[in-house]
Amino acid sequence: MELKQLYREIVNEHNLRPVHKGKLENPDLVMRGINPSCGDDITLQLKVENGVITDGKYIGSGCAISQASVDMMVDQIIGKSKEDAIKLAETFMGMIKGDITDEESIESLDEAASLQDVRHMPARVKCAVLGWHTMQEMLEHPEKAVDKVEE
Amino acid sequence: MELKQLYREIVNEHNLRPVHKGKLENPDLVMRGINPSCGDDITLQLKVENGVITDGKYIGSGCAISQASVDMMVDQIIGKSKEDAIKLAETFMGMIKGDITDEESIESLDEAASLQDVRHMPARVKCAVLGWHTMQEMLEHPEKAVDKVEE
Amino acid sequence: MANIGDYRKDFDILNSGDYVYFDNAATSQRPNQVLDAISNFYRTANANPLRGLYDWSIAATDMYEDSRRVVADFIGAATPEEIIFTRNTSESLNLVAYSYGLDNVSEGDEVVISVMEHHSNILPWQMVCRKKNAKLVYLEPDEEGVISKEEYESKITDRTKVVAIGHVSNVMGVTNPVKEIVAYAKSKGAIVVVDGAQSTPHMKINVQDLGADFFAFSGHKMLGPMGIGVLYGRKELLENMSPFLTGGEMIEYVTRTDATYAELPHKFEAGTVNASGAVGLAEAIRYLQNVGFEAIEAQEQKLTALLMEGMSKLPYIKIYGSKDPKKHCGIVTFTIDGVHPHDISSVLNDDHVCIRAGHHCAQPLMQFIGEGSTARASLYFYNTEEEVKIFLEKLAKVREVMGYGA
Amino acid sequence: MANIGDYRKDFDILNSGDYVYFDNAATSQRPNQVLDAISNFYRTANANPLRGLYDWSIAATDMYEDSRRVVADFIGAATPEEIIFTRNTSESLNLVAYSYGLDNVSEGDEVVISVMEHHSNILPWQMVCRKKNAKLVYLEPDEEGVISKEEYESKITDRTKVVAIGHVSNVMGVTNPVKEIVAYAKSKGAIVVVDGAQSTPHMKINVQDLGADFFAFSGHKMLGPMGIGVLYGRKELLENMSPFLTGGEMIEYVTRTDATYAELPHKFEAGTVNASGAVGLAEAIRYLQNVGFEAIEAQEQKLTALLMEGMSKLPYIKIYGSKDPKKHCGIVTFTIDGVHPHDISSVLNDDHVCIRAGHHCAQPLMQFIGEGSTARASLYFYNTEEEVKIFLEKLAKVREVMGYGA
Ligand SMILES: Cc1ncc(COP(=O)(O)O)c(C=O)c1O
Ligand SMILES: Cc1ncc(COP(=O)(O)O)c(C=O)c1O
Repeated sequence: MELKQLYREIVNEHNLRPVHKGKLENPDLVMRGINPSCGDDITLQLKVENGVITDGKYIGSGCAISQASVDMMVDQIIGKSKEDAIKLAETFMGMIKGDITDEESIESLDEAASLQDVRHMPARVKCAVLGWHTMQEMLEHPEKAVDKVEE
Repeated sequence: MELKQLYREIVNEHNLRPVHKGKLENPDLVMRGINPSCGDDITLQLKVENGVITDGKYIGSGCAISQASVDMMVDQIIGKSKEDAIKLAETFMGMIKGDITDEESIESLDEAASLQDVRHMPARVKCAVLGWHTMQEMLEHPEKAVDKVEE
Repeated sequence: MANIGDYRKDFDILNSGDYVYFDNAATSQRPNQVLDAISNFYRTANANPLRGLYDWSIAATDMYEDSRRVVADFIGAATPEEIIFTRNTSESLNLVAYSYGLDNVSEGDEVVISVMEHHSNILPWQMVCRKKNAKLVYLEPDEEGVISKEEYESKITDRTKVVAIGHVSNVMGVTNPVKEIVAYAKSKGAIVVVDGAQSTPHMKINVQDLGADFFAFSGHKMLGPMGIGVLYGRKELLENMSPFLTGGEMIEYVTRTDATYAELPHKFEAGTVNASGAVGLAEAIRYLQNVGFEAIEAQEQKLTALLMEGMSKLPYIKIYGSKDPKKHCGIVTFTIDGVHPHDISSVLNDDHVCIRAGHHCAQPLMQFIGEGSTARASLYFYNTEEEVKIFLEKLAKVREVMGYGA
Repeated sequence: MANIGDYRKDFDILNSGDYVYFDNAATSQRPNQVLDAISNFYRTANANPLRGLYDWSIAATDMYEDSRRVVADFIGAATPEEIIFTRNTSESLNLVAYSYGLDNVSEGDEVVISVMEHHSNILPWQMVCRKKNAKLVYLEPDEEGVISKEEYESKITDRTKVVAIGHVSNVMGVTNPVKEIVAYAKSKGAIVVVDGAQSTPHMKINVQDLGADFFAFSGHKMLGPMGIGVLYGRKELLENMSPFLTGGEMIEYVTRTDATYAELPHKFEAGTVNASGAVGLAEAIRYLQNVGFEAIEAQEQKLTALLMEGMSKLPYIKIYGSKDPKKHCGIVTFTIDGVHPHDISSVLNDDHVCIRAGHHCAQPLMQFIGEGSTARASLYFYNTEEEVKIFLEKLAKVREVMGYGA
């Protein structure tokens, strides 16, 4: 897909009218992720009950791809177990890096699969994976996360 | 002149059967000159009376061009005033560097004029001028010279 | 006199498709003459310079040292020995920081730089100040990017040992008053290091007229190859500095415990030199001299004026630096309301328009102007009015592509 | 399989006249493929790598990073991040001395090198030892140039922090027992830096098999362009080292007072990279791989045997190092009774035979063998039997030219 088309059909919607942007009341896990080279900066907040992600939101700023990607991600992991969410993150990052190409895996990403073509734009790969990487890090190493958003 | 011809016709004679090589009894001025890159190493010894160079010799080792050049030089400066010797050194170095090209000046160098073609061999320039440079330095800065050969 | 448009044919890459290359401040393109000079060196005279006693090595040495003379002339150095070949501006500035800075800056001293510096003229001085317990002082510009007289006269003091300043900012495009700063710094006993990476490609430089003690620039930003840069230093200073990189070619004697060093400029050029790079740079200089800096400036100013005029019609665009196109050195840095600079650049790339987006290796300046990132279009003399038109056309569509309606 | 002689047609300079080029240890010649790869980079993908979001910069980045992978594969590195592009071997070794040496060698420690080292592997360690009040210890070879087990086991001790050793001597041609030295040094807790400038062009290298902690080499000695070199370092070591040159490309965040650094390998590559140089080096590596090291070694050994056999018939010639031509890596260093090496080289040049004369940037070795200067003929796979014959013929006349009768 041409990049302009990707923006028009998918990215803009999430970037301009995000569903999960904002502050979460009493989050269990909070972690900030930054891309130094472009200044993308998100703070992901999750509620986790009995190993299941029950709610999630993010705040921050950055390019449309980073923002849209994290918005899609949150959409997708709410209701999933920690393990499934981590697996999705691995699939997503594998897809963007070009290591995972089988359709079935990619379809499991649902709407986020549309970011597949970012793999041809190495400089944007970091933008696309920022949210996913932060989520994985936070779930695998909860001890590195905090439990509220820094003011 | 082809280099091989220069060696055959002029340089070898001075290099293999030098006239002024050896130790001078009671020299007035002694100075060592070295070319780090090729290891040419000469020690020039002069006797100077009333501003006139009355005798000279050198010891040392190095390539044929350095040795022949200093041998010719000593030949030429014996009997000359310090000023004239310095002037010759300037002429010689000017010729080798290509700055002095007029025939009259070059002829004043007598046999040493034959080294003129060394100017096309930049790596050998230092060899050819070693003796001359040492002589000039010693006459212009007698305070830097010593009065006997180090053992 | 040749028409400025005639030079474009020498740049194969510019004629190979429909790309508009407006990232010249990052690196320029190279004309065939430069590429041919490099190949020609390898095909006819290739040997290790400086060491050999045979024809090829002598030829290689001559070509290398001739290149040094061409560079010396080009920037008005007093002698070729004041020209040291490095890899790029960054290495040149590191050399000064390590060899001059560490030996001449002491506890309590100050090093003055500006907030507009490229990281390559910041980090080496942070290192010096950290190691020496000295203070790093920042000059700040006004809105238009200008460092005022009051600003530098208040910050350069008797405690200042080094002033390190960019000649032209790679973000604002502004030319700093280097000559005046040098004069003032000298009166305070400080030496001045000028980062000429962005000025040298665009204007006639005379280091003696500027009064610079050190002047650094890169070949790749001025039609030369990658991998070759220059450090000019005043002979007297260079002579008293200890070497930086050590190894082959820069010595006189080496014993097991010690070494003495070769004369300038070799003292600062350790190991096998990049002779082909120097030869390519010299050819680039000849090319630029043939075009002529008057023609170069005229073309750049014309294009910049068109560019800024066109952009000023788009109300959601903000341009940084001076309002006067003549004061941009071909560099126009901007933002679009609501669109991240990386998205601008990506969208424009879809239309084959190449610009830069990001912090431009000048994060302290970004912090100062309060932007994490900006977009930058930068021109060179081989760019055309037609390209400016295409750029403006595509730029006007970016917000729409990003979902802001028509 | 191609005939080894077939490759010579790719080297324009070797076919351009009647010169016999036997100074390959100083720098090799480059095949057209390498020159074309460089031009091709500039003509199709030239942009500043690593920073751009547009096609050309992405292509330039890909070509640059692909080159890194080619190098990593070529020397058996575990990952491409372990490959740092530098200008040459000298810079690579300086990087290790400054960044690893200064931080890890302390007062009373020892650094062990050999008396056969090139100046580039001596001076940086003299600097470290001087600054740190450490002791520089020299390994000495026997007559044939061999460093014995007793020698290195007696000099590498618990006090040794760094062993820095040439893989192949550029004077003796001897291959040092690096793998054994590494194993012993490790048992004593020292790290080992290998100067591979003379080995990499001639034999298959596997840094992991050698066990080297650092391994340095130059592109220009192995068909690559000037201005590009490599430092391999074990990831774990590189990760813990502080940066050396600082500036653009090697940072993450920069504030007015501080900076954090980019990940490997960028942490050690400040400023605009020499992408064309890396691309040229990668092409050189592909060329060498295509020829194959078996064929390269076979040809070099055949020629060296012929050369040494011919020289041994001239009783006034002394050859240094091993009597076995196989142990010379194409390097034959010699002297002629009564003729200064510079005169040998100049006389041979009159016959268009190019060899080196001097101290070969190895003065401590010259002092050790008691010669101020020696002559050196050094071969590469593109040399021919015919050339060896011409060399021997001309060599046999040198003494006569120098006045020694027939
Ligand atoms: C053994 C050895 N080490 C180091 C070097 C230095 O290499 P470079 O001059 O490319 O830095 C050389 C070649 O000159 C060499 O032969
Ligand atoms: C003002 C300025 N200084 C320094 C540099 C660094 O130049 P290089 O990357 O060639 O070392 C640049 C370009 O990137 C620059 O624009």
